[in-house]
Amino acid sequence: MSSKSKKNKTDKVKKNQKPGLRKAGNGLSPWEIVKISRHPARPVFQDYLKLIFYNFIALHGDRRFADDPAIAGGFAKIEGNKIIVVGHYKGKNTEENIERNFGMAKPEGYRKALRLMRLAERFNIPVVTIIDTPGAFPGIEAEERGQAESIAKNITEMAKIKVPIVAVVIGEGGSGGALGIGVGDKILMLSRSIYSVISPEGCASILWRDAAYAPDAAKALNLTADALLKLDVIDEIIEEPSKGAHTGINKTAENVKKSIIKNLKLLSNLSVDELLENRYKKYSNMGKFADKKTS
Amino acid sequence: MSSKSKKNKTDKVKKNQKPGLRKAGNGLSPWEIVKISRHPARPVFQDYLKLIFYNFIALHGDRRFADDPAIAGGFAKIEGNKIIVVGHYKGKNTEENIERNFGMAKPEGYRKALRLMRLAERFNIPVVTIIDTPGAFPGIEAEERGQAESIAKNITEMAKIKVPIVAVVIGEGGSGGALGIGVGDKILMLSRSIYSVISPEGCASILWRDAAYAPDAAKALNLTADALLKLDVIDEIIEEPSKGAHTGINKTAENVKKSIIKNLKLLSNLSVDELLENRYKKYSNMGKFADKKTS
Amino acid sequence: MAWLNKSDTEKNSPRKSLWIKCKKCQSHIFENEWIKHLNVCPNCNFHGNITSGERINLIFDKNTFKELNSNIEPVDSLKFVDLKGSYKDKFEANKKKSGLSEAVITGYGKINGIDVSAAVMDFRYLGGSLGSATGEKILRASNYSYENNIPYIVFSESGGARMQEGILSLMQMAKTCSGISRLNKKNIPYISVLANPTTGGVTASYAMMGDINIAEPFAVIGFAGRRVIEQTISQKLPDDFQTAEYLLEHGFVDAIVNRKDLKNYISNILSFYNR
Amino acid sequence: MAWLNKSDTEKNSPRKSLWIKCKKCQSHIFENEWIKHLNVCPNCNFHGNITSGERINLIFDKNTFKELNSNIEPVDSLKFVDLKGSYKDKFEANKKKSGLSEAVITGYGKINGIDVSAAVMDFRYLGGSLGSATGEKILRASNYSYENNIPYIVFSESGGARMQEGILSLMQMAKTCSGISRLNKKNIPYISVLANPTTGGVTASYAMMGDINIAEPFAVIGFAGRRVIEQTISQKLPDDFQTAEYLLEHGFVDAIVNRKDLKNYISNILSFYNR
Ligand SMILES: [Zn+2]
Ligand SMILES: [Zn+2]
Repeated sequence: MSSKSKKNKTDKVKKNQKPGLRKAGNGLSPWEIVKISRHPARPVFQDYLKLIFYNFIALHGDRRFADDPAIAGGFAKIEGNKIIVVGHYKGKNTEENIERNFGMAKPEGYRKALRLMRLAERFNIPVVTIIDTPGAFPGIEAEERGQAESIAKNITEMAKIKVPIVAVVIGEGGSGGALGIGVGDKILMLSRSIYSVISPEGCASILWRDAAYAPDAAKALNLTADALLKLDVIDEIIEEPSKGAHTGINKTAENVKKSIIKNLKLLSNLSVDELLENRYKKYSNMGKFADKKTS
Repeated sequence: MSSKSKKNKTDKVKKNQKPGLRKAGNGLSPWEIVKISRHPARPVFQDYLKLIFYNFIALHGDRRFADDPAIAGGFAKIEGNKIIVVGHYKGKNTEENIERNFGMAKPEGYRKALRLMRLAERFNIPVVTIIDTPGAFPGIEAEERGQAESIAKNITEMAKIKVPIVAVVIGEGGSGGALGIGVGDKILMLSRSIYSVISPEGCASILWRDAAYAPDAAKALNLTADALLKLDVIDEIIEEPSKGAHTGINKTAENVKKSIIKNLKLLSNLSVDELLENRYKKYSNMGKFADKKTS
Repeated sequence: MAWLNKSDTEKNSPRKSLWIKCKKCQSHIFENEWIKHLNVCPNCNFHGNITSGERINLIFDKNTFKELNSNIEPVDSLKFVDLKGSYKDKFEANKKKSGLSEAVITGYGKINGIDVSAAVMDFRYLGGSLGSATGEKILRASNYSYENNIPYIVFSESGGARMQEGILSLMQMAKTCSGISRLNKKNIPYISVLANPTTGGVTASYAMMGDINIAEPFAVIGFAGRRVIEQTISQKLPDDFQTAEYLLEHGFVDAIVNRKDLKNYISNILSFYNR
Repeated sequence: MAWLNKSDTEKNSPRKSLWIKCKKCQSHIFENEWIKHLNVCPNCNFHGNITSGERINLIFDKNTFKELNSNIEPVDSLKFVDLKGSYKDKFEANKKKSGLSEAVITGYGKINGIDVSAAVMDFRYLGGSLGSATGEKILRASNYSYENNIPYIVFSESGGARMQEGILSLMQMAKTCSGISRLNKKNIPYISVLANPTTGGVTASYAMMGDINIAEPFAVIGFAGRRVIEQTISQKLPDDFQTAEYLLEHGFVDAIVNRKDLKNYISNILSFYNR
């Protein structure tokens, strides 16, 4: 079932998405895409909250320690569909960014996200997550309150959430901080967004011993949407203008909306058992390795 | 089923426990019993850990914030039975008491307790809780990390734990701080222990406007084991020496052990559905009220 | 509106006065103005107590609320007597004064057309304290949700457990939560609304267990009493300690909602329930 | 024992030396003494790395451990090249040097007579990093537990996700945790043992998800790297930051257990499993 739908997806991609996919890589280096994904004018979660979601009811708190402003979420509607939406919340300017910690969540943020996803289960409505973070916050208080535990817990629990989960990478998909709300049935990505195990700068400073090699690292890491689609990590690329979503916000938002709706519809046909079985199969198939016995 | 077993229990109590029950109240005022329940030499959880439990493996932490030394717990055996034991951990002297916060738990203590009870579910072994606390810790950090939430959560979740829970009040059963680990299928109480909605001093200072009226409040509150048995709040009184457990520690521990074993056996005959249904019925029957329509 | 005199105005202000003194900003508000604003201070937005009847009128569609279990009343099972007399005398006097037979009204009704079961606490009756009859009514109300598969809402306004019932009042925490536990298992939404004050055993049981917790502005919400904590730490607590705003910051309530917006806020949330 | 030279002794100490310098207390320990103490410093109890083979010998009953899926090996699917060359060259060199084909050995065996499935990480191979083949083996090992209803144990010793596999290494966090999630649903116990170091994506996935988390003394366990955090806060971190002892205090590990006691500790816990 999973492999069949995977095949369907791949076919569809080949038919419909290839041009966009090619355009995505066309003329832009991975490093240029990194820069677009971080562009200060790039639309962030609250832009989409205005443009494609409505009736948003923000819910707060992890019921344990705090309400983390770096992650927002609550009930919302999208084209008539009732959902829970949860996402990283970058600011639109320096002041907001400081308040929102640049979208870098602490454990309480991940725990709030999980609470809201369980609320979606209670209300029997799907979850849409919006990913846009440089990474989980690397600070003392985050470590001491269990940054690792909170991400691990979310990844483990998201595998069991009994409603559809659609994750959309709209900007920076920064490592574990992104994955902490990123275990979905469908992973969608804007064509100028990135998703990576480590920032290009971080990778460069370790493997090249100099952060200035970030462009090389960006290339090596395969962090662009088209690279990730080829690796079977994401399910669909959402078109945005060649120079970035900020040069065509409304059109981009419309594309994001269409893609979310399309995928919610696909998932709504599944029983809970099929949904969870497919989700398990999706993640159990992640990665490329050699089987020396059979090869 | 529940009412039948309740009847059986009451019959048994009438037959076997009445003498002890009478002795418990005999010659001692509630206030004297309060003082015995708090006697500095009174055996505490760690004494029972030595005397009746063995193979104790202490487990730590709430996986969220801290390990609260005011609550201890882990795997243990009692007369061949594998269990998870969780209890308030008073110190044996001032130094230990300061370290253990006098057995006054913070939210992380209740959350650890809940984690361990869920572990009992995973391992399919019963839970024994040992209650001995002046109350939940009334401090800023406890409030700010959700003392109320942590107790409420435990009470709610204990109603669902799919293994038998036996709670034993060995000293002070202090209000919500006791109840936070006290929602059991069977509630046992040492004859010189207390269990109360508020400390006699607290009650006196509110209703008598003077804490010196604590002895009056102690009487009014019906906080002794024999009063609580009559109110159908506890299931069994465990005998201890008239002057208190500290005057006969080994014998008291032996009685506690026997009572725990007896009740674990009773509960082990139930299916999970029966167990949870009985537990629900037990708590749904708590309290005395008038039904003006029917009376 | 005699109760206003006790709960929301200075006790020593003469009854004949048509002015209400706001507990928070100390402004004197003309009584009509105060009532027109749903007992909310027009100056500082402090939300004063409202009666269960007023709350029901405010939240439920006209003539849809049907009370259940009004026949459940307290008994003085401990024959509790303190300095001021017996518990029995006290609750009978409270009944006379407030016209209520318990600190909670329970029943079912419609909120913008959505069926719910609800419990509405009333601070006038023994400070909204949780006794056996209170707990029984609250459990029955959650069971009504359970049996009819409709959402459950509790409006809390309570000083906590009712001491005069001793341990029986403490056990109501477990009793009411065993009802919430059943709703959880059946995935029936439960919304808890916390008004000023919600403290002690009520906060440490059903009031904090909402799938969604909503607080009214400036409501005091906490477990241990302010004085008890100040004794423990031997210092004064900050002003905002245990307020709705403090709880929002610390992650325990989802939203702070003005009374006038509460009905639509709740029905908006319930409109997302998809079963 | 060539690997000791790399991972537990100063790199610039000459190989011919029979002395091991303890990373923690800097004592020079005679190599035989060090090995006799299971690579634990007899002076300060610092627990150095041990190989997966040594770990297996230490934990499993003699000749009971049977390796599975040793045929799963990495591929350089990204054709990743950094300053020092290709990923392919790197893992092939690591294989040659360590004799391992991945950073984890998986299989099943008996611990004091109790059947378990296990994954044992090995720091020698690419710093115990989590790549696709690592993740595949770890998932298969948890599935072996799932299918045979026996407890699952992972011994972690890892620098985190394997950058050279890019996003695929990140996805191994979700992959391995999807296995843990299935064990949870079936109520099969999972014990995680965290040795020095366990960091990054390994900590933020299966290593932190044990029903019981056990750490070795002084093990460094954390998510973000020490240097990254120091850059963020522009100050030095305390010495005990991200140690096993720190994690115990903050509630993330159940116990710190000396290597010599680990086998019995684990089998004691498993003896409580009652299904
Ligand atoms: Zn005012
Ligand atoms: Zn040393």
